[in-house]
Amino acid sequence: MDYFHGYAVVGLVAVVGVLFVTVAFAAGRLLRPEVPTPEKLLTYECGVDPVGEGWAHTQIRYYVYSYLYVIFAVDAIFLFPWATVFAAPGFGGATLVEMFVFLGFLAVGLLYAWKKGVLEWT
Amino acid sequence: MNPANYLYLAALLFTIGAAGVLIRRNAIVVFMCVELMLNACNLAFVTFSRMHGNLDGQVIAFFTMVVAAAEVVVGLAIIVSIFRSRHSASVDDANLMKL
Amino acid sequence: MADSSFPILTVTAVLPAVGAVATAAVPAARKAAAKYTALLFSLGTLVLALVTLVRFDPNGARYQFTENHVWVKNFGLHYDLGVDGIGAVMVALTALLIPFVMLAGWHDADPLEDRTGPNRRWRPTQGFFALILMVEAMVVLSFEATDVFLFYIFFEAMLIPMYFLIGGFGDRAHAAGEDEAARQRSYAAVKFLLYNLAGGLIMLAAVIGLYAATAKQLGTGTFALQDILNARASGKFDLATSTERWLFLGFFFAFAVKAPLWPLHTWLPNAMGESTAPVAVLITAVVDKVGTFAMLRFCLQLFPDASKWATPVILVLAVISIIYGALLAVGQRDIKRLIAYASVSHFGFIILGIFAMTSQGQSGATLYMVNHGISTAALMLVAGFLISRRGSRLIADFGGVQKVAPLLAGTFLVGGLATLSLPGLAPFVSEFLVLVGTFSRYPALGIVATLGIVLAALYVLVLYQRTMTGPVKAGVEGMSDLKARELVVVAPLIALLLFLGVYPKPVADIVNPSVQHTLSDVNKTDPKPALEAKK
Amino acid sequence: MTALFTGGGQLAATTENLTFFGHDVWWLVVIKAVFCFAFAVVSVLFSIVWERKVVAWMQLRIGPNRHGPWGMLQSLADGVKLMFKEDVVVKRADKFVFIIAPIVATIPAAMAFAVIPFGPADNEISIFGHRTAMQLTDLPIGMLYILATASVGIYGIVLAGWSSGSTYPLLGGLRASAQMISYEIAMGLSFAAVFLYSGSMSTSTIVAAQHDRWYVILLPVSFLVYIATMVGETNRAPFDMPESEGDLVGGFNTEYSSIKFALFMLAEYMNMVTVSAVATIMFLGGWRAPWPVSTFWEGANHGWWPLLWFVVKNQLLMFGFIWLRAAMPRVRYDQLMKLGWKVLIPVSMVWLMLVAAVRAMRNENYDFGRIVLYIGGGVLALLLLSLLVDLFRDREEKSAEKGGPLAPPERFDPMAGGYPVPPLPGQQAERVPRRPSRAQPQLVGANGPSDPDAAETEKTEDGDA
Amino acid sequence: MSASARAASVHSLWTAAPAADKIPAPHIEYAQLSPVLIVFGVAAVGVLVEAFVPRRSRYTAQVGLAVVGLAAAFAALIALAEKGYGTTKAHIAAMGAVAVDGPALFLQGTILLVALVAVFTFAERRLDPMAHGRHVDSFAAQGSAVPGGDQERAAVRAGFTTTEVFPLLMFAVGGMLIFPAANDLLTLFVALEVFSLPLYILCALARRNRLMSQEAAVKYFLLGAFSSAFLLFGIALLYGYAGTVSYSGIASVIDGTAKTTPALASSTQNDALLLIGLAMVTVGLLFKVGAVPFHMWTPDVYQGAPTPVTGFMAAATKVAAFGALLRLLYVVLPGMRWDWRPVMWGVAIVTMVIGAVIAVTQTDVKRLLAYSSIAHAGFILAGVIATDRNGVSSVLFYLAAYSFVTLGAFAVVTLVRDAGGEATHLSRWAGLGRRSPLVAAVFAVFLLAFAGIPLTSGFAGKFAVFQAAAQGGAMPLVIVGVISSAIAAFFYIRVIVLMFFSEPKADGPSVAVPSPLTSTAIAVGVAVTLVLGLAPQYFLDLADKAGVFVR
Repeated sequence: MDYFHGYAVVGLVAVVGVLFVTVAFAAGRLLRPEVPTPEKLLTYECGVDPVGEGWAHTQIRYYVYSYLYVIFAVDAIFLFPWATVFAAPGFGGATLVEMFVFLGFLAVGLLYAWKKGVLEWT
Repeated sequence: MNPANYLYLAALLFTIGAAGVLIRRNAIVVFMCVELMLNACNLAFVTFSRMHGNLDGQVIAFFTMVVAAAEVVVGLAIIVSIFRSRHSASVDDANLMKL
Repeated sequence: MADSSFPILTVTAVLPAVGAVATAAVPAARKAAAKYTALLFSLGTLVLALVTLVRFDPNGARYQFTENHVWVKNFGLHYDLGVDGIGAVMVALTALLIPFVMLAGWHDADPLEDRTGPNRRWRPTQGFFALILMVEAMVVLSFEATDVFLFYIFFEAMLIPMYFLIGGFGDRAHAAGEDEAARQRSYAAVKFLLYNLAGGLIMLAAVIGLYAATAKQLGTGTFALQDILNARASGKFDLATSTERWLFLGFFFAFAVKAPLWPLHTWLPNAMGESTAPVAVLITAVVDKVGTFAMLRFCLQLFPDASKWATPVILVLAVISIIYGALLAVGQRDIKRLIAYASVSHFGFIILGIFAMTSQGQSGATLYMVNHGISTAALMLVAGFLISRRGSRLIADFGGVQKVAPLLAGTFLVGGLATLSLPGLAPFVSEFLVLVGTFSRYPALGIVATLGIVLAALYVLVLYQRTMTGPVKAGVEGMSDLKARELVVVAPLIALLLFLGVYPKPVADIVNPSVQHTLSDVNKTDPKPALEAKK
Repeated sequence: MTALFTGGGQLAATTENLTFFGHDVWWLVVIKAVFCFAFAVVSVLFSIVWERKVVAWMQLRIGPNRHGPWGMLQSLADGVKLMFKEDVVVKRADKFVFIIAPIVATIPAAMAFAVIPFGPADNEISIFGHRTAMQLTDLPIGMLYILATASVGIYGIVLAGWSSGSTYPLLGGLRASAQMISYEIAMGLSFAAVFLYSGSMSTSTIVAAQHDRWYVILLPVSFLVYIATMVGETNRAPFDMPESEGDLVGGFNTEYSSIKFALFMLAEYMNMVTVSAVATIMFLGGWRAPWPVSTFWEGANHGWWPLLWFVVKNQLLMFGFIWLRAAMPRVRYDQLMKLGWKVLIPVSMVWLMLVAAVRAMRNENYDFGRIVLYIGGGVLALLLLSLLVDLFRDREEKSAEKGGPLAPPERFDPMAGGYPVPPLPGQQAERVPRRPSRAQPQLVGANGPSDPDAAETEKTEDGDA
Repeated sequence: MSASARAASVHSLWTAAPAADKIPAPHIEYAQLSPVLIVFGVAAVGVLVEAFVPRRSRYTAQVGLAVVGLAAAFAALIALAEKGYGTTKAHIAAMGAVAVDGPALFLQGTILLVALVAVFTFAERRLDPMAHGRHVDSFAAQGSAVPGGDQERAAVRAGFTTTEVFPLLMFAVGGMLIFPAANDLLTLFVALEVFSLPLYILCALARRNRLMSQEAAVKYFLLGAFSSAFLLFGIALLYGYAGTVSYSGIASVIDGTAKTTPALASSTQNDALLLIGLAMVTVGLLFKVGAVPFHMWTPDVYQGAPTPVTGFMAAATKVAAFGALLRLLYVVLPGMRWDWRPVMWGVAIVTMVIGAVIAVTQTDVKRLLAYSSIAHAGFILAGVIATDRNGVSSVLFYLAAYSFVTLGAFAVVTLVRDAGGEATHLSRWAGLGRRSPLVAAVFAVFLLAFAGIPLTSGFAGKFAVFQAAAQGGAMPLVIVGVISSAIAAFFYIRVIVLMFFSEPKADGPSVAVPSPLTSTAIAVGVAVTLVLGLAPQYFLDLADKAGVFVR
């Protein structure tokens, strides 16, 4: 079978999706009214005029969590292939222990973050 | 589908990234350009691995992703810290040590 | 002599080094103790050197008291010591001069400022004497080394203490004030260092080249002079002409800088001018001799053909520096610089003698090294006393000294006469030999060189006449005559000058065989008298 | 190294046999693709009504009952209504991203269905005389593909929040991203446990591997973790902070209206369907008939029947969603993060190690491996529950003991922040010093200054006077 | 790529393989990797200590842990060497990922010792004035706090210290241990990042001049990431050329001794892949080495980073990077010698000259040392170019000698302080020799060693590499090197002049009295300088024995 076939089919679904969206947008454009007023075009802040930047209320926490995520997400890169082939004959305790060591490192990282209070929201 | 095309794309991306590093002034953007370069490398790796029919390239791509991730964490941490202390991420403002 | 298992050469070299450490270790407050320690060690060294000289057998093996150990195998570096006649004499000269230098500079390094304040731990006296001893150790080692690399190491290492001596200690009174003096001092020191360092590093390149060559031809690279000479004698080692010439140039450049040969001499006047008289003596009478000595021992022996190839140029340069030095000496207004230029001219003579490639020339040159050492020492030290009394180095500031300080004037005169090599004083013999040696092969150059003597007479006598005779200048009256310490310094030197002047044989006997050896290395023989040469 | 990796080369696809995919004729493929998309959309339309109905019943209301029988066309009507709404793009918005965001959110949500097996991977059914499988296609890395599309969907939300150039959407977007990334880790770990047993990432193979026992029995903890994470991933109650109308008006879609808003709704429900489908495939045996049925009825797993089982399971999970929404209050964001990072991730990590260990033992032919697995599983399940319980308790006591930011200051400041405020619980309003009533002036004289209390009163009086 | 090849590759790529075949489980010789493993283990434990040990006892725990760990790793290393892994039993371990051979062991030993000394300088707490009654080290109280902000003040008041530096150091050391031993390009790259990332962070942690140090970190990071991207792309191209990333594999493909597959036949047709890839990889390594024209980061980073970190970086990074460079050039590319040697010649010459010349104009001690380190990189490159066993051993020796001198020099720099922390501007050093002759003398010794004055380790090393270069037929290189070291000597001497021959300023800096820690570091530096200068024989033999790469 062709290497690309599976993905071609997937692409087909995407195409269908695109079609759907376009149709929807087209229909909407045809049907909906267009009466813009300055008030409408204001961003919504509970009725009062918006003040300041949108970034006003963001904190550094989000960065920290994203850092953590990046580290933990990539472990999947190694975890999934390992998990897939692990059951196959030939892989004994050694690979198991090695993967445990790997997870152990991640766990150490998590513990450190935990103890440092990074995981405490607020 | 000729794999060489992917190589051309990789080279192009890499060049764009390098150019960006050299001409952009915002540390974050520069850093994104670096990431672009790394991903260009990944593309090249995977393509080559397909051309040679062994998996080394793909595995290396994995490792590259991990390294890139670690780099992102460290780099963003540093950049954010300097941004907080001087409210600017422009590499031109970092000039305390020009003599 | 080789029979004695006692490593006298090593001890001779190590003793001053130990002395240096000991001196440096003396607490800051105990200046006198430091001085005496240093003096003691230098005297001990002198004794050892004399023993070496006495027990040296002129008709014995070429190198005696040899010690051979491998130091760093991978570099082909051996700890090979050994002295031929020339070496023995030079070691003796060094060991002889150091005590006088110390005595002369007895108070030069006494700290001015009180011992409180931030500079509490600054201990110039200890430093001064320790450094002098350090220099002595290095110089002695480089006279004794029979391994090219070993020699190079000490040849280079010598610079550091020398540099500190020049830059760290200067005349008390300076026309332009203390800061200016310091500035000029460090300028002179840096100039000294850079010239010699550049020379040395060029030599390093040559040394490495030599190693590569030996490694290529002998399998294992070596620096042992003896091995190389034997290898060449047995034909196993034969440098390509171009290589040999490059290497020769590399070596000679370093030595020419050290023994200031025109046009590489310019550091000498600064160095001698800015440093105190004893240090100046150290430079010109001791350290620079290493350069000329190394020409004899290494340039000629390692690269005979290249030496012959280069001889004409070198001779011309030598003559130029004779005349040039003398001329500038005539023009000087500063006593020390005058003596410096005089030395430049004298070194011209020495190099002339060495490269004349005749036995008279070379033994003359060797003698010249000794005599010049002694005479310059005498003159310079006395000049030093003079200057420290008047607080100025300008000839114009002196006049009629002989009326107020006859003794000082007298010794100054003797030193000066020695410098212009008056018959009856030591330098005359050597200079005569050099000229004879030169005439027998290069008459023209000989004639030109003779002009040097005339000029020498000129600058010495003019100097004496301006400073010592005539009406007593303001500032000179009330100048005290030589003190006991100073007499102790000067008298022996003058005695030595007289003695060697009338009876140079003992030194000549020791030197001549070695000179013959050297010549045979260069496989040159003294030219036959003209008549037979025609046939 | 080369040796190792090429060795791994044969490993890249272990046991799955996907050769029968991709042999369909083109129009069949097209039909299937359209079906996948249609399935997604239809089940969305259905489940919206379904949700509103169920919630209504749970709240003793009737719910939508106007459009169509039992109001079954309600959501369709909503869609049409949204079509007619004006589409506002606010001034501060970044136009391009603002428009692209809902599309980015929608299409990937639909794409996930490409690899969902509705039936066994055999030529089971016949369409217009062509026998084919009830699955569009399958990839050796099918699950990764699903994860990938899901995370691409997140971009839609984040971009929507960012491009609106307004505070609430931005906060919503940030919360959404933070929450989704936090829960994705645990999700991945629970997947890994499944892969350990299936030995493959292809959806069809995973289902096929559950022929004798569903993984929900084998891997209960993973199942629980996945259920938790899937709710978090889809921003559904009780984890619907990103669009909590309580504090952020509408969350990331505050500024959206008309068709774009409709697309977001569509995407959200599609995601629900997708994650339910994934749960079905990974833990509930996919298209397989449930246990009692499968015992006595052979044909249950053949023909068109699997589609039925699949849809049923799927909708049951959807019901779970709805139930959660109706039953549970919205958790605080810190609790949400805490659950994700301090409970789900550690638990699933430990669980994964346990499973791997047992698996290894089984490879070494230890027969008690399974027992260990059951025991460990039970233990861990309990552990998880207990953690969930005290998760909400220790928060309070912590804030109580070491006076966290929530603890009220000891002194009560009646004008805190410049406005008159009532005392918080645990605070004591100070007694406003008053002049004692004139009725008892002699009292002061009577017990005189000896009475400290009285003295106190006097002092305060003097202080005031 | 022929159809059959494609089919084959496709098959191996992702179609089903018979499940029956036995999988070659990776087999790793843990015993032979023990030094690295110990270091990483200790690093992880350090993180745990950071998490669980109460604040007041962290410092002690961390320092003890680091010292013990490094010592243990070194012991393990010695054990390996004793077993003959350096010479007779040298081989490739861990599925071809890591080489256990002479150069690797030698360099790893050097790195470990350097790190041990560096730990001492990291742990120094007597130099800074006590903050709120507590001794503080030279690292920021709290790296995340905004400089000068309330948070930082609070952290200082609370006496926080960033004891994370020790685990970070250990991680960096671990990466450096792998770097010179890496035997395939992937390991090379990973190791590079593993030791770079902690360094980036360490650079940003200075207690004084935090803005400067953050800048240094950003510059270092951006440029470092840039260069490692180049390295990676180079690796990709080499892989594309050879179809493998293992050194020996690539080498055999270059020699043409590898068995040719159709893919290989097509990819080896054009050398562009090979040459460009080689160039890019070399660029990446030269950047770490700090060779011109990839040296721009050096002065800024050296100046901005906390001085102990600078010392560690300057010493250990060079060792590791040169080790990797050597292995790459000697194991992978001997067949390419005639292609890379001319380039290396150019780089070496430019590096020596520019490093020396620019250094003359510097007015800050740390920048001065930075440029001098650039110049030294040039000298070492001269030895690298020799491409024979002599070259390897000479470079090894030079690295060992140089690293300790550098460490000691920077340790001395930490001592000279005034109100604003370290007084690194040269003018402040005027007359130091009068105030505290000992410190000045020690620094002078280091400078002389840098300048390569005989009887110091610098001379021995310089002689070794130049001799190797000369024997390799690179005499011009030697001459350039000699000249530029003359230039370099000038500015070293200038500092000495400043210290000894100029009157001390009234408001001059004071020399802090260090704790035994820094004293030890400096003493070790002096000792190594003199020992390697006076009696280098043993170490030369060691380096010579170690001078063979396993392939």
